[in-house]
Amino acid sequence: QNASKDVTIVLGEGVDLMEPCMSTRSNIGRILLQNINETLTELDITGGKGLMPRLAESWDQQNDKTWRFHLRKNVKFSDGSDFDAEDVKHSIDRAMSSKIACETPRYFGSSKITATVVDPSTIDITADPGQAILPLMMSIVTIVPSSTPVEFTRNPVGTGPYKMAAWNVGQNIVLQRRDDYWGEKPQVAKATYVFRTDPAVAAAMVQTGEADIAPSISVTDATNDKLDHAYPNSEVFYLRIDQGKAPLQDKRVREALNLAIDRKAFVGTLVPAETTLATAMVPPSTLGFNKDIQPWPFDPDKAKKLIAAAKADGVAVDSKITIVGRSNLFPNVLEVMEAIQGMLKDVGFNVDLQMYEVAEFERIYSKPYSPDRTAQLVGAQHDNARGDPVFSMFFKYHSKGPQSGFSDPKVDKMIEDATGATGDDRAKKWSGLIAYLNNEVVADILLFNQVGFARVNERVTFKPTIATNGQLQLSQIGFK
Amino acid sequence: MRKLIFGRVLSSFFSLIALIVMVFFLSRLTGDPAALFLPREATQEMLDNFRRLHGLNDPLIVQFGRYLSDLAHLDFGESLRQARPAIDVVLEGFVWTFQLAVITISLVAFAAIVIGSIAAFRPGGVFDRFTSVVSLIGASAPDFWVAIVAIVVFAVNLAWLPTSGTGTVWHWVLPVAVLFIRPFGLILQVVRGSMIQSFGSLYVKTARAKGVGNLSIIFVHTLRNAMLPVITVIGDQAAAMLNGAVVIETIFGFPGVGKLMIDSILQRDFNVVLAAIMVTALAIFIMNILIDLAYAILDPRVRT
Amino acid sequence: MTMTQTLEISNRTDFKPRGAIRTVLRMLWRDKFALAAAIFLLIIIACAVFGPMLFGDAALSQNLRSRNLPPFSIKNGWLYAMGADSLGRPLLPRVVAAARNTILIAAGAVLCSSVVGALLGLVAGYSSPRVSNVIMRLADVIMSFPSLLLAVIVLYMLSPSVGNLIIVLAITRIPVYLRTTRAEVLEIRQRMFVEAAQVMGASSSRIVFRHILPMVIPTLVTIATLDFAFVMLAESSLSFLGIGIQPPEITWGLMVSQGRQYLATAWWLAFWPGLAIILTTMSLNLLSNWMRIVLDPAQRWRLEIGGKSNG
Amino acid sequence: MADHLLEVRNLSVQFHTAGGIVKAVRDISWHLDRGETLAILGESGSGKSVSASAIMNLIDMPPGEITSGQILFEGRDLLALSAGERRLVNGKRIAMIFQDPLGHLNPVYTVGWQLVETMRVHGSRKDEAQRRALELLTRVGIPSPKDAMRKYPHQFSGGQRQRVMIAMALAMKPDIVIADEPTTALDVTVQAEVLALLDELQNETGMGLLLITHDLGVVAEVADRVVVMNAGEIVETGTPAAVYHNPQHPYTRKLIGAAPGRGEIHEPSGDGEPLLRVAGMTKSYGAFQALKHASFDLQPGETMAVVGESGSGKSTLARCLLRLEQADSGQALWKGRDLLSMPPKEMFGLRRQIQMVFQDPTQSLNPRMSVYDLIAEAWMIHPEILPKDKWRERVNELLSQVGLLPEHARRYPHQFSGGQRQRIAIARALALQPELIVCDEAVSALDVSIQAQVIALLDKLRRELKIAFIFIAHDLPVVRDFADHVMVMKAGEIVELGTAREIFENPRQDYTKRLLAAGLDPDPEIQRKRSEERERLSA
Ligand SMILES: Nc1ncnc2c1ncn2[C@@H]1O[C@H](COP(=O)(O)OP(=O)(O)OP(=O)(O)O)[C@@H](O)[C@H]1O
Ligand SMILES: Nc1ncnc2c1ncn2[C@@H]1O[C@H](COP(=O)(O)OP(=O)(O)OP(=O)(O)O)[C@@H](O)[C@H]1O
Ligand SMILES: [Mg+2]
Ligand SMILES: [Mg+2]
Repeated sequence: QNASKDVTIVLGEGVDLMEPCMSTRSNIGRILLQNINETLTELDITGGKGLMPRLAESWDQQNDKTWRFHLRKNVKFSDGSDFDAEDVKHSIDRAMSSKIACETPRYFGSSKITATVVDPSTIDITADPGQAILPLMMSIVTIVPSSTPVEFTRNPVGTGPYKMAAWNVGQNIVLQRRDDYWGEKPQVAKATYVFRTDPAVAAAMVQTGEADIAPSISVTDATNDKLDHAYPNSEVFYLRIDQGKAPLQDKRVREALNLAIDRKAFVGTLVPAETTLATAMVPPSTLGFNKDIQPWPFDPDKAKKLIAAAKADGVAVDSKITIVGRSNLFPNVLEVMEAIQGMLKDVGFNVDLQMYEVAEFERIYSKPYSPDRTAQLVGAQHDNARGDPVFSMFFKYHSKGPQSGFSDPKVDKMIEDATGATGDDRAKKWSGLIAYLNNEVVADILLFNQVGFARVNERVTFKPTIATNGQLQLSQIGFK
Repeated sequence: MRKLIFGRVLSSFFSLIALIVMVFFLSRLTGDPAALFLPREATQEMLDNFRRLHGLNDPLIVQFGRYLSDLAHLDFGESLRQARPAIDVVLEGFVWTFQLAVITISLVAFAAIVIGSIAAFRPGGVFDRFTSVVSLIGASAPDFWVAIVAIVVFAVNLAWLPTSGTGTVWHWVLPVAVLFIRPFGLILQVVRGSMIQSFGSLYVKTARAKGVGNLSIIFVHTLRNAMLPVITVIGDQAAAMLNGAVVIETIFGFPGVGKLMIDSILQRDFNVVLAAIMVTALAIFIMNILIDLAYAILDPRVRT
Repeated sequence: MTMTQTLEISNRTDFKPRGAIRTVLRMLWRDKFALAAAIFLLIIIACAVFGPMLFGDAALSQNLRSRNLPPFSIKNGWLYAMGADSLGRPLLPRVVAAARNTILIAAGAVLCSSVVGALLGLVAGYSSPRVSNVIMRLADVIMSFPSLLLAVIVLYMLSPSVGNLIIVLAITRIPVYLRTTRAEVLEIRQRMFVEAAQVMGASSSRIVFRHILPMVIPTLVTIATLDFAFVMLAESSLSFLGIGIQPPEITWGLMVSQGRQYLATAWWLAFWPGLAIILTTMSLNLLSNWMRIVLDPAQRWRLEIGGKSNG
Repeated sequence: MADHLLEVRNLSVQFHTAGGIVKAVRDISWHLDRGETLAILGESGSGKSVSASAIMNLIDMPPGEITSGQILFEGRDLLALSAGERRLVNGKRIAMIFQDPLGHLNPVYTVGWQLVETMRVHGSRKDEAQRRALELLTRVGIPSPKDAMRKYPHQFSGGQRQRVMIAMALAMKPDIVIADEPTTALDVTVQAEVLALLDELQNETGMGLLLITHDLGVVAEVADRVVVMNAGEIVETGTPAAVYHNPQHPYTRKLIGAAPGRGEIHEPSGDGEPLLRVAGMTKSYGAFQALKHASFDLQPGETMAVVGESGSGKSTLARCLLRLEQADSGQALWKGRDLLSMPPKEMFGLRRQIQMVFQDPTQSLNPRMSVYDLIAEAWMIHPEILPKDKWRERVNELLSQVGLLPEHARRYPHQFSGGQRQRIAIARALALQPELIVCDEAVSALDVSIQAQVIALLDKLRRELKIAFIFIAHDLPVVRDFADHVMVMKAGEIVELGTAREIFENPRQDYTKRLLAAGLDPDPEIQRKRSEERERLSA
């Protein structure tokens, strides 16, 4: 065995489960997705190739609701069993089952998904009501053998190029390359995953050669140009404006808030230089991203004028506004929040800052909102690497969306329309929505398209991409 | 003596029950695990489903009854996050924590007692001032700071030791060393103070009149008299370590129970929290019983 | 009647100690370390009282241009002598202004826990075995109750505030004081002077407070001084839960933890507040060691006879 | 330079205190030869113990300071020795018996361990040391020595502890034994045994004995020469006979004149309602019965002396009466109410009326309180006794009544001599104006002149204020002077109880007779005759 074909990857977050149907969680997905368990389709976000086949060789739409998938043949699971349509059906049923609490159902919203086996290499998948992007959705459903019980597993079996060789809880997880993989044989023979919460330590481990890849280190530790690579991590950082409380119902006030923040000043100081300014809830690589929208300029004078105007109209611009933040959201979230607070204060807002741990933060972030809250700006990150805004817009902007800060029938309608549309029409509708939200509603204070840093040892080649947050395909790692 | 131990075990059992009751009900006041386990975008259906699966819909008292009856069968319940028995999860971590605590506290106790006693022999002397200052700087320096500097110096720059993780003996050196510092400073000061007081006693004069050497006066005659507060503080520090050395565990990637407990609390994985508390509480109770026995062994006048 | 009149007492005056304060000051003067410590603490207290008033605004003035400005340069004015933090706020005024919250919280928590712990410990050590048992088992429970869980519970049941922060920090530290006090009481109560006091008709509280407590206090103070450091650092780790201090309010602990990620690039962010914590702890400890000597008549000569060191 | 075994030349010792410098020993010189017994006699607080400590290098320096002098042991100056050399001398060549045994024994080690350690330090083998320790304990008359080896100091009586100290000092058969009041807590029979033991060893090994004592009888019995100290200075030296019969210095004259046992024997004032009626009081420690069915009555203003063998339960009796120890059974009716079963609250109310002076004065004084605080505490607890503005005055008065100076009020207990501490304890008991004072060896550490002064004071209080006393003592002459009734105890039992006259003139029990016969007379002539008589009888 050639030791130099082994890699060690140091991750920032431990895993508690290795459940294939939970691979949408980034900590699980990074180890499991496409390494152990594969999906029918796969989205190429960076290469621009769009949706690509994986376990399905091709697919076509039967009708509004049903899609037919033609499956790859001669594929074996790591336990030796053959892959066929029954496995796909079981995987879908299992993921949607109410006997376990998989994450998958949430992507399908209210649609009911059923799979019908046509023959061992063909399967029909039906969504009711219909899903315009069903093949894309299939890129999140991991395929497990039909023998997998309907309960959470800690020992995943899949068709991927690797199988799980060992899991020493708290210490490491080891993946071993399979010889009977259907596809191209990746270079990495064995991958050991270790977990270090402290990014500084993770960075140090790559530096000392104890590890080869640290996919997410903090910007302050990214001090070595040779080893460190920045990549957009698909997170958008924004402040939700709570339109339920004075003075935030007033559009002028919301504009003033946006104008008061010197976004550019952050870049290269508190956030990495590679950061871009956000103009939508979704990253630029998403379908229908509206490139015409410019970030809000920094114009404190105009902000002050708007406030004065609002005040003259009797808007309670002096009432307290609380910025709610989440501790450890990203490395220096506290400073960023303080800086924002400072800028808002400078134009005359009365702002407080309150940081919370996850649980309390989530309670505030999602509905139902407490009726006796003060006006709030909730700082949150939203991650959509799935290529389509549908995974974001309903939740953040629909009046029934659990994290939306306002209610606008027009917006509701636009979201519903776009969700049902396909092709270019779909892209156009999303674009329209994004523009409307930014220009007319002034729904939130969009700030940054975040970037992450990976430290990669010089002996391996690996290029982190926007997908690296949620998956890390070992096949993309090479050796020098 | 046997009666004493029996009584202590019995009353400790009641404390354990009280602890369980308290933790069970209080922790459930702190929010809903479903909201944390499931993604933000989860549908109401998913939430309901999750609650049903984990019996979170029943009235608290019913849940508690179920918990107790399971507990009677030594079933500590399942971990929400890890989908396996909570007690397994906890014991895995506890083994590490226990080793770390025992090793560190033994070293600390030994070093602090020896150095503190010698320092107390000449209060205000050079040795005393030096050890005090050094240990106090260590004890009041932020531990993560010490840990990271230690990694940078000893693992990255000098490459003497691995940065973190487990595996070899060398992996233990930095965590133990960093963990050592704070209790060392505290116990050193307590030893020192207690010893100074004891050196003033008349029996020290007797020992000197007998021709007993300084070392023996310090470590045999005086130390035992000064030990009561010392072992109490050692016990306190040991208890803190048994509860988990969180900073050490997070920084050094050490799979102990401290980080597990914190994560479980933040994620509302109640079964793991309860199991972890029970295991550590048991260890702490046993340790406290040993400490109380140690009082009686160290000082015959306390045996009543 | 025979009288022992022959002993020479060089200055025999009336009984009243010549001005208690002057005696104490003289004893402080004799221990230069303690003197330095006392002066340092006075400065810290002054910072705590006047700091926010004088430097409150400077401490908050952000300026991303002078972000992470290194220390020891007064090009930007003497406020920047310690450098600036990641938002370009000058560290010197920040350290000074942070003294108030830091001292408030640390002193509050340490005082609460030590007073409550010592009282319970005295009761546990001196009262009937049954009461003692109840108290000790209570201590066991607190000892094994994770402080984070307590913090989360407090956060959920009460609103976030400095007071609650103090409560959380104090509760978790009670067992040390309690157990230490009890351990010492168990031994001291066996001494004959306690019996002598009993014979005089001294009430339990008098025995406990006048005879036993003074013997225990030095140990408690020693622990408390080090707890001070512990609390100052622990406080910041609870801030992340949302309890207690929230920016732009500052404490040294918070500054240290904010500076954590800049350890490699801008060490001064964590260094100065860390130094403040270390120096404060050390001063407290030096002072408590000095006090231990002052309170012990058999040791007091060390401070009463000038010049000579012990030998 | 004559080669004396030990020679002290021009020794001066002083202490620094907050109140100024205390010159404890001033320019004293004496010597001790092989096989010789030198007695140092002197006023309480005159520097006897300090000079002994100086020889053993036990003075804390600072605050103590040896300002001048030499201490020559076999011609070498002990003060110039290095620490290592000292250690070889201490314990092995020169051993010391301390005045206050409770504090001087390590409370957390067994007596056996401490004895063995003495020998182990100087190189004995363990089993050898153990065997010898047992032998020594037997020699000093500790009952069931095997068990005693495993007991801790607090489980012994005052006298027993003192004997343990003696055993410890004799362990290495040193060349010199410095015995600081070695028999203060021993009854006369045991005292005689101990003195005999010392004598024997002296004959055996030629050891020199430096005996610090205030008991003229002991001096007469064993001393070859006497040094009399007063206020840190030597005022007189000579043979016992010469000093006794022909004292030069006024202090010596006063001392000899004050020797107790020559006054009138008290007659009890007659019957009446008893102040205290003890019936069937019993106390055991484990299987050991320390007190068996003690019963007696006590009238107001009366003194009940308790004499008896060391370890016979005298202190236990006192401690049970004061509820410091819970008696197993029996009654103690105080003005008709039972002290033993009284609820603690009621006991509180009575505390003031019954006071105690403890056997080990050092341990009974809180080391953190000044003398003023120690005494004034009585009034802090019972403010009704004295208004606050009178406290200072009254403290001064009490101090001078027990022979101390007002300026002593500012000092702390460790700055006093053994006898001075005992007097502080007495002053403290008096401060409360109780109706009964239990004195456990309250005057045993005082030189006879001060003893006489204190006894006179107590007697006056008894007459004027009708204070009753339970007076535990082994010093029969003092008992004879002070007691109305005498109670003789042996092995936990009251073997004889009667008026002073009955006991002293007409003892019924053999034990009592032996006790009286073992008494030592201060006159060396008479004492010599007595011991010759005794030897003849036993031969
Ligand atoms: N540490 C000290 N500080 C101040 N004065 C002291 C100290 N130790 C002893 N003295 C004083 O020195 C004097 C001599 O004390 P010492 O103990 O030698 O007396 P003593 O002759 O043994 O008396 P006694 O018969 O009462 O034991 C006493 O007046 C005492 O108050
Ligand atoms: N705490 C204890 N544990 C066991 N035995 C004890 C304890 N205290 C005293 N004794 C024993 O009880 C007996 C009586 O002790 P006590 O102190 O009453 O004697 P005493 O008559 O005062 O003697 P002395 O004159 O020597 O002081 C002694 O034999 C002693 O060994
Ligand atoms: Mg003396
Ligand atoms: Mg006695």
